[in-house]
Amino acid sequence: MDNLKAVIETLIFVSDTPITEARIKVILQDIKEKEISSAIHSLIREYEERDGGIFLREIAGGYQFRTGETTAPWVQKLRGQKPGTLSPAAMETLAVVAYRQPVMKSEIEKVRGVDVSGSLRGLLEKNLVRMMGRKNVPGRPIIYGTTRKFLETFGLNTLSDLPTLREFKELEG
Amino acid sequence: MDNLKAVIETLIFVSDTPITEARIKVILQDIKEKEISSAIHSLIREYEERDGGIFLREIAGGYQFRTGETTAPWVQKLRGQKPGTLSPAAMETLAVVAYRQPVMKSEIEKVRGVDVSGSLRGLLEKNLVRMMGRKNVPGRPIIYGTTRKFLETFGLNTLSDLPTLREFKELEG
Amino acid sequence: MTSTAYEIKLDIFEGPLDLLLYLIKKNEVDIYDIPIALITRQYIEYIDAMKTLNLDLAGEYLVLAATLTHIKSRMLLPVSEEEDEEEEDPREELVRQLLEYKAFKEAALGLDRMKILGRDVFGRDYAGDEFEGDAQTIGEIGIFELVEAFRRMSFDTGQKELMEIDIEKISLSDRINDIVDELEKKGECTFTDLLGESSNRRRLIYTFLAILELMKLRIVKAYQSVPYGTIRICLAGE
Repeated sequence: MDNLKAVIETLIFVSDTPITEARIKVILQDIKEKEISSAIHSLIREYEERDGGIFLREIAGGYQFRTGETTAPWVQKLRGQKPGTLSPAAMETLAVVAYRQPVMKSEIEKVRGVDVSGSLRGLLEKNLVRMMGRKNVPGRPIIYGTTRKFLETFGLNTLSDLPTLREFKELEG
Repeated sequence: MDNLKAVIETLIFVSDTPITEARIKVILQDIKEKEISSAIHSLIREYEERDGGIFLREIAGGYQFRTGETTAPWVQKLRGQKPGTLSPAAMETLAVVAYRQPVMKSEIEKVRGVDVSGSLRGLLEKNLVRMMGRKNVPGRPIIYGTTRKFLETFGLNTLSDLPTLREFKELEG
Repeated sequence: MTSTAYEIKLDIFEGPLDLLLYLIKKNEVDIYDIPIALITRQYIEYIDAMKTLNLDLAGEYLVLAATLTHIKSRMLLPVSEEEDEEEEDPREELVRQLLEYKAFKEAALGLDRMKILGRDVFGRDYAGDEFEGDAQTIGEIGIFELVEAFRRMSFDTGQKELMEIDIEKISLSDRINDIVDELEKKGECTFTDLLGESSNRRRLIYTFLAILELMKLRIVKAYQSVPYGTIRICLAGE
């Protein structure tokens, strides 16, 4: 395929969620994984060097076109709305879920020292947090974890891309 | 503005419909129309010369990024494989089946207050719901329940991983 | 939350631990060696001021006040000479809790500094009908959406019975589903087959109830060739 890069660029562009290499491979049956991977990375570099308004990013295990950060104020002006942000309480609850998952509600409350029902519910509704199942202890409490949308929202490829919990490591050491 | 082209590219990229020069002008107040116009045409040329998967096109009096024609067959293939989602109506019917099984159609309709033939057929086709048998009452109505695929789709191990309404209410704090 | 004035004041802190961290920072004291008398006094002064504005939310703050007071009293006890070094510092557990909270508070700020989609970076906006999905496959759906759908209905219709779904009912549905699965696969099973090898009391009861329910619904039929003989179960069919 002589226009492999163009085809891959198109597939990434028309996907509404980050598209994985595996997914691209299924569509481009005859092309070797290595070729696909190298074409994608060549595209990423191209957009990086070009340094325009759009960049190809690795998100939630897939690839997606995203705008750069410097142009954000104009997008907000275009949309005419302030971006919906999370409250500090919601952000703290989200941080505990992200780093401690799978985690029970009672564990989050122990860390934060407050009732987290409201913030947890808000995060579930925003689909940043999900119920993962139940813990096999008496009462079988529900355990929570983050979603794919969490990775997409925070621009992470995998959970291991989360910055390390520095202070806490000192304590355990 | 030294990154004018990047800003314009961003604005075109994030718009869900073709964006007009007039609209861009409103957002970039201080920039002259001529500068905007020349930046757009320089971008069009750039994407044309690059000859990749995406092009900047003049559509319906505005500008929009579009994929090129040669890659169309792969886009078709991608779209055909895109996983579907459930409508709110289907989700409600599925919820009644999940929590109330084994359940008759008339019982689902009593809860939902509407005819559920359509959503039930859809759920059967998607193999999320199955016919379990017939109830031994006049008319021998069909009884419905969820499938293994239902568990897989929602990431559940067993049905008892479903949150109970009591647990759900706890989240309201 | 009833008092607006209180809300505004509380907005500064995300909870009692946050307030405590603030006091430690304000007094420029070492978190590993908290001057407990001073901090306790300031903490109580602070929640007293808050209490006059609202009694409701102070609950969690009061628990920590009690903990601090307790630690203070333990600190005043003379340390026994012999076991000097073995003695646990009464502040230890609190310090641990504070450090843990501090770590997550910083992690939360770290998350907030990331390039958040819709705030700092943007993707393409997708017109709704642009892509029609494949009818046969379905992506992973969050369980929350399903429960939300169920809850929505129970409020819409105001049906009380809907609210009474509990774990027992769902466990029974589980067994019913498993048995139908098994019968679809094998055609016919014995009661013992369905009980499985590692059968406990609970499983036995649910299996029994599930079979009764399935028989009542005429989904399965049970046969016994001789009295006290093996019970065979199969799907009733059309």
